[in-house]
Amino acid sequence: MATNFGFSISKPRVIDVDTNNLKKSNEILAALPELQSCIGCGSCTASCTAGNLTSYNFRKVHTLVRRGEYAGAYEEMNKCMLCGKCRLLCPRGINTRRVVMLIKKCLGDF
Amino acid sequence: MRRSNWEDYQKSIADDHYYYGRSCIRQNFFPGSEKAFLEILAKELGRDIYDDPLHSSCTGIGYHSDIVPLDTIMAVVARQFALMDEAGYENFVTSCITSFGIYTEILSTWEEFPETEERAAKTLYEATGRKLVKPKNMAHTSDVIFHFRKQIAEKMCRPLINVTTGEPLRVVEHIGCHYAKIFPKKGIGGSEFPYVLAGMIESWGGEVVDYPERRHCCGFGFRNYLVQANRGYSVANSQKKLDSMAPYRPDFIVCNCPGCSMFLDKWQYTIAEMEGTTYGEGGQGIPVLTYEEMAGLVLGYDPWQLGMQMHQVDVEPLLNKMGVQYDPTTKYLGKNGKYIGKPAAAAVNNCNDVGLYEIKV
Amino acid sequence: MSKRVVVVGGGISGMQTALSLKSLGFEPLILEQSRQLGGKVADWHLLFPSFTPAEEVTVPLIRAVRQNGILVRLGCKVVSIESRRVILCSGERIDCDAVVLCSGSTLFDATIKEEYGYGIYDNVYTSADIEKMMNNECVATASGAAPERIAILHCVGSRDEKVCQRHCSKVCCITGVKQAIELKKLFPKAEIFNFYMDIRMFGPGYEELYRQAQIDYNIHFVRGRISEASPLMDGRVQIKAEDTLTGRPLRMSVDMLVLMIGMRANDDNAFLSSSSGAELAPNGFFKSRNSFVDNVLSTKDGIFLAGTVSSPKTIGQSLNEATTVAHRVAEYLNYGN
Amino acid sequence: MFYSHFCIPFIVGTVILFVTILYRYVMWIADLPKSDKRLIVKGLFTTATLRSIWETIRESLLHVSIFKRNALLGYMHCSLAFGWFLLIVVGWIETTAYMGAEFVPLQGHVFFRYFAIGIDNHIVTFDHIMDALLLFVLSGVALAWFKRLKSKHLGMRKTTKHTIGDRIALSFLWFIFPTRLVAESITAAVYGGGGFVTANIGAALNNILPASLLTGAFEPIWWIYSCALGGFFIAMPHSRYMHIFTEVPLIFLRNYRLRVRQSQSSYDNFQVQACSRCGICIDACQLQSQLGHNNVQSVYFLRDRRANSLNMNVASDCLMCGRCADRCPVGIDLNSLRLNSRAAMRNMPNERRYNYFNALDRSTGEGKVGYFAGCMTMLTPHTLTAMQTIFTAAGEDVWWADRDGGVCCGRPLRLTGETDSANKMVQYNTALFRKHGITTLVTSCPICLKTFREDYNLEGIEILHHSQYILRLINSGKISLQHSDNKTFTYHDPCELGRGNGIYDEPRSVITAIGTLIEPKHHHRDSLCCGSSLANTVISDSEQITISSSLTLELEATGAKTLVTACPLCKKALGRTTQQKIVDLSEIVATNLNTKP
Repeated sequence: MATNFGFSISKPRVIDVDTNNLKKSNEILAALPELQSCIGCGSCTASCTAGNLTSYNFRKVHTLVRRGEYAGAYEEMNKCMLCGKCRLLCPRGINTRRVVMLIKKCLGDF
Repeated sequence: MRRSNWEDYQKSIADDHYYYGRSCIRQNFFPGSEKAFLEILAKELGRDIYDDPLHSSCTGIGYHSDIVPLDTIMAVVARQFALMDEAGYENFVTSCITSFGIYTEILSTWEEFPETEERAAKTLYEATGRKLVKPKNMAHTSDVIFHFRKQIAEKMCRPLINVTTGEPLRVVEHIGCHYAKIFPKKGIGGSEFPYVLAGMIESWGGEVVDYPERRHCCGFGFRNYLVQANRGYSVANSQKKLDSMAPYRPDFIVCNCPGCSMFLDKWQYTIAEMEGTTYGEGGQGIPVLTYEEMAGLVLGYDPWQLGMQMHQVDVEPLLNKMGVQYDPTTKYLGKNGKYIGKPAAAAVNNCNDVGLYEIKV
Repeated sequence: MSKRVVVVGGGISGMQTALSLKSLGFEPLILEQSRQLGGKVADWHLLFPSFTPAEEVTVPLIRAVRQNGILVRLGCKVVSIESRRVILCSGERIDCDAVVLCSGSTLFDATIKEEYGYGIYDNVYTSADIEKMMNNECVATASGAAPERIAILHCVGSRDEKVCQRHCSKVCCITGVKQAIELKKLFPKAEIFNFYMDIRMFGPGYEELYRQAQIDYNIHFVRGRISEASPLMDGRVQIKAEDTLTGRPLRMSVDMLVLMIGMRANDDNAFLSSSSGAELAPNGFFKSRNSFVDNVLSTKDGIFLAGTVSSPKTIGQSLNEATTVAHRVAEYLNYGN
Repeated sequence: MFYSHFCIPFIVGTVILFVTILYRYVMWIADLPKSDKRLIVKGLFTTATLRSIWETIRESLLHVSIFKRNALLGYMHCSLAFGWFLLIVVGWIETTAYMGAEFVPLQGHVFFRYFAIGIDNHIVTFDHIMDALLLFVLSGVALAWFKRLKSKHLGMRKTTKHTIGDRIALSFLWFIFPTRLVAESITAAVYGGGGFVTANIGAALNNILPASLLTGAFEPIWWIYSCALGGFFIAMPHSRYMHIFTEVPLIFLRNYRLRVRQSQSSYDNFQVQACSRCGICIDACQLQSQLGHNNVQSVYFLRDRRANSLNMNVASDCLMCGRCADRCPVGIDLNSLRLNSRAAMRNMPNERRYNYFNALDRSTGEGKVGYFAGCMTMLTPHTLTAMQTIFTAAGEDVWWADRDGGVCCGRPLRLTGETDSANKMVQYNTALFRKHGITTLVTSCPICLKTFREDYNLEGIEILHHSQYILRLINSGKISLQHSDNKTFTYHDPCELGRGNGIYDEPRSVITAIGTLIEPKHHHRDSLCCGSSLANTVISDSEQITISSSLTLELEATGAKTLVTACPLCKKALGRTTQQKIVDLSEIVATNLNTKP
């Protein structure tokens, strides 16, 4: 088995909502329903202190988490310095720092 | 499924006098199919079809792989059309979906941008002294079979029915992307619900299986297959389709594109070898047929004459279901009775292990 | 004798136009091609953003039309409009002093977007279907079960070059939000996903409703247009889209797929335009003389426009135009000539 | 002679109380970190001990701090604590006066009236004094009852809620003094004697009730009194009344310079248990007054922490504005305790985090003065340009640490409890400051300032808030400002700058150098929080606005033309709720600079 043909079969990039386990995502949304109101404007990411230094994209990561894509989300959230600039800019008034902490909590930390 | 909407997409298909354009992939991997097509048309249906030894590859693979420039391929296509005219035909039928896409694309380009047609005609004349005459009718060979599906049904001796259960065979149809996804109006049934193969299956007693990834590409993708590093992406596409159709337990897959037939067939072997996944009943793979092979079987042709021994996935389980009489000992014998060699044993060509095919030269 | 104004169409715009004309002393005549008054609003269940029952709009208007003795002719299809004359399909000619076109628009035929499988797969519905189901109190999947996951697709037949509907139908975004909330109320356990290209919440209370849908009803909004729907063995529908905000393709199976169909121009507009000389806009709707002070005037004198005949509009906007058009007709008939 | 069976409950209670408390204190002290123990030993024979004694009298007995805040509440606490203390002391003197040097067991002092029945040479003065003291204490009990019913009349919007331990102890406590009054009165009725209160009540009882009843009630009422005392003593260590004793060692330890640490330590026990639940912190809390959040204030935080039932929500729902800590009569280090609670819940050591700091240096410019704008200042670019103008006017060479984006100071993470992560930022920034050889570090952000001062080891680098720095430039003549009385300003003290860093006067001096300063209703140590504090991760956006609005109303009510603050976060928060011009201190300086000749 596993003959080597000099390439490997690509894994799908699709977000499969059917097979993703949405339990943690639902927990996060239940704890902070306002997260659903994100309109993807990107203010948070544009202003992000960590995003200025790395590829960290808060908007994208929390959106993926909401879809049940948890892989790597915890590690990404650990790049955040919780400085709170994003919260000052969010046009939907989302408590972004709480989002970071919730995701860290549900996906690994404390 | 209520598929009546295919009727919105009708196209005119010439009734007789065809100029035949062969397919690079089909004639190499499924040579029996092209032969069967010519036979069905000439002998069964009594139509005039001309198989011109002068015509060449359309160079579509090169074009889609960014090797052949647009002007070059236009000149090549112009030459095919000139040959057709010289042979006295005006209905062009092509065996290859890539070619079909190329011809429709170029004809459409010439229509939208007449200066490109002028340029192609000029190049053709300067290079070969030939004169460009565009075909009156352009069709894919599957369109032609679709056109005659009822006549074929009348002559049918083996409908697409499981002889043991009496149930219709469950058939997955796969349409080549370039058949209707580029110009939906140029394909029977359009791009979303193409009817060209489904029509044949329904006319011949089978049941079409719709499944979620029906529209998905087989993964050939030209560049994606040709470059080894990208090949995993190519396989992944076939895998996605196979994974999606597997729960529907199809008896076989039928394609109108030679590339798709090849990849859906051969990638089953690759997936089995690389990941150990096999599809179909008992993990014997899902046989992949060309529509010519399907028509040939329906008309009672010998499977080995149809070239079905060239498949990666063994077709015997399907032949058994259909009640096709075949001689296992002649599977790997060529036209002149000479042993043509056989594939090494693999999960998807299980019939090989039986030892029936140990041919003495 | 007071002047006769023919009002083509007996929907809410037509009725309000006739009422306003009557109060200004004219003699309006409503020509309605169907067998009843009320137009499309009559088929609707609750209206955005206040969840007001649609009959609270239609019933008082119909009653007022009757009480004011306005002439109504049902089952009358207008085939031609000439100057001061309307010709019906029966061949009958009706002379008049002015014509107000209130013939509305047509709901986009979702079967044209065949990739969504409307009319092919059982569990694909349009927004209009959902309203009917709501009216009949029988919202359920084709098998009669309560849906557990619903996808709502915005912009079906709007802003889509592929079906030659380049315009925005204006009301579908908020309808998508409204129906999502209604469905969530009916099926609290269902997950609801709205797939959108843009969310256009232009009206008062719309943005608030949108936020409410997100925060209070936990409706998921995914920015990305569904590219195709396919059937699953159990009759459910698998949909594919790109979650453009994450740049990843997304796939899910749903119990119901609801298509927010847009408004397109009536096919009749073509011959009504050619016979009358009132021009059409490129999208097939009647062209207003301008978008500002003369927006209820067609490009032809004596022919006026109100409601969605000139572009997609909300009920409120249509009714406002109906009131306005009566005054412009009065101006025209009293001083214009 | 000083024994009767009814004394048993009291004796048992007393023994249990002292054993329990002694055991606890010994354990807590034994568990103290070594460095803390050394501090105690070092401090023991210094004036700190004397200061502690004086403070104990002032605070633990007289409750001077509460008196200052609220006289009635102060009187309540004072009457109970000091009154009881005097009862014990005077009672002891009384016994001594009767018995001389003879040993009298504890119950002999406490129940002296009982045992004094047979004693000759009655000293009436003591009876009167003791009655007066009892009355004093009873007035406190009455106030306490009254406070339960109507806390508003004691100047408090809210009063504290009780735990079960509290309820039991409280019930006993409320019984103690009334039963003592009744017991002594009945004793007076049956056996005569008593002071001006008990004697009169005794006489009255004699008139109303039959003598047999009084005689029969005599022994039981002393039992009840003893039981109340014993019960209270047993319940006390498990109730909030543990504070009565704990406040005393806390005062000593604090004066020996013990401090609450980043992570929890044994010293926290003294802090946590010293809370008397007076509820003053509730009144100070804007989350209570503006948002109606109950159950999260310091008193409840300490209650939950004491009971080991603290949850993340209570720990997190605090602005850490410091208004409660500033008012706390016991001087409990509330913010630090809350921080180390959060750290206990959230801190996650993870070496791989923030490895993107490696070799990062986006700083620009060169100079001995380093300017660290802070993340938030990036959102108030007027402050940045104003600082640039000021630096240029003063002719200072400045090294800009983070103009093109830098690493956060770490305070926000520390505020949420992620101490280890915060320390990564401390290490990074410290190394950066050292690398560029600055000697002065100026920041516009009080949040950064706080952590630079408290958590960074920046020896050799002077750390200044820009208000301090600007004042220096003015005083040294490096810049001069145009003054006009017509320019009116009001100033909002940012929490982290004022209560957090004790900087009140410098910003005001800068403002008065430009124009007239009108103070808002709450100012200096009493100033309000803007509501956007990074310390709170619970309240919503609209709640932040509610808090901010109440503050801007006060600022606008001053009638000043310009609202000034000295924190980018406060500026952002206030800007949301005011139509008036809100500026950073640096901006008014930059716009009012005298151009140099």
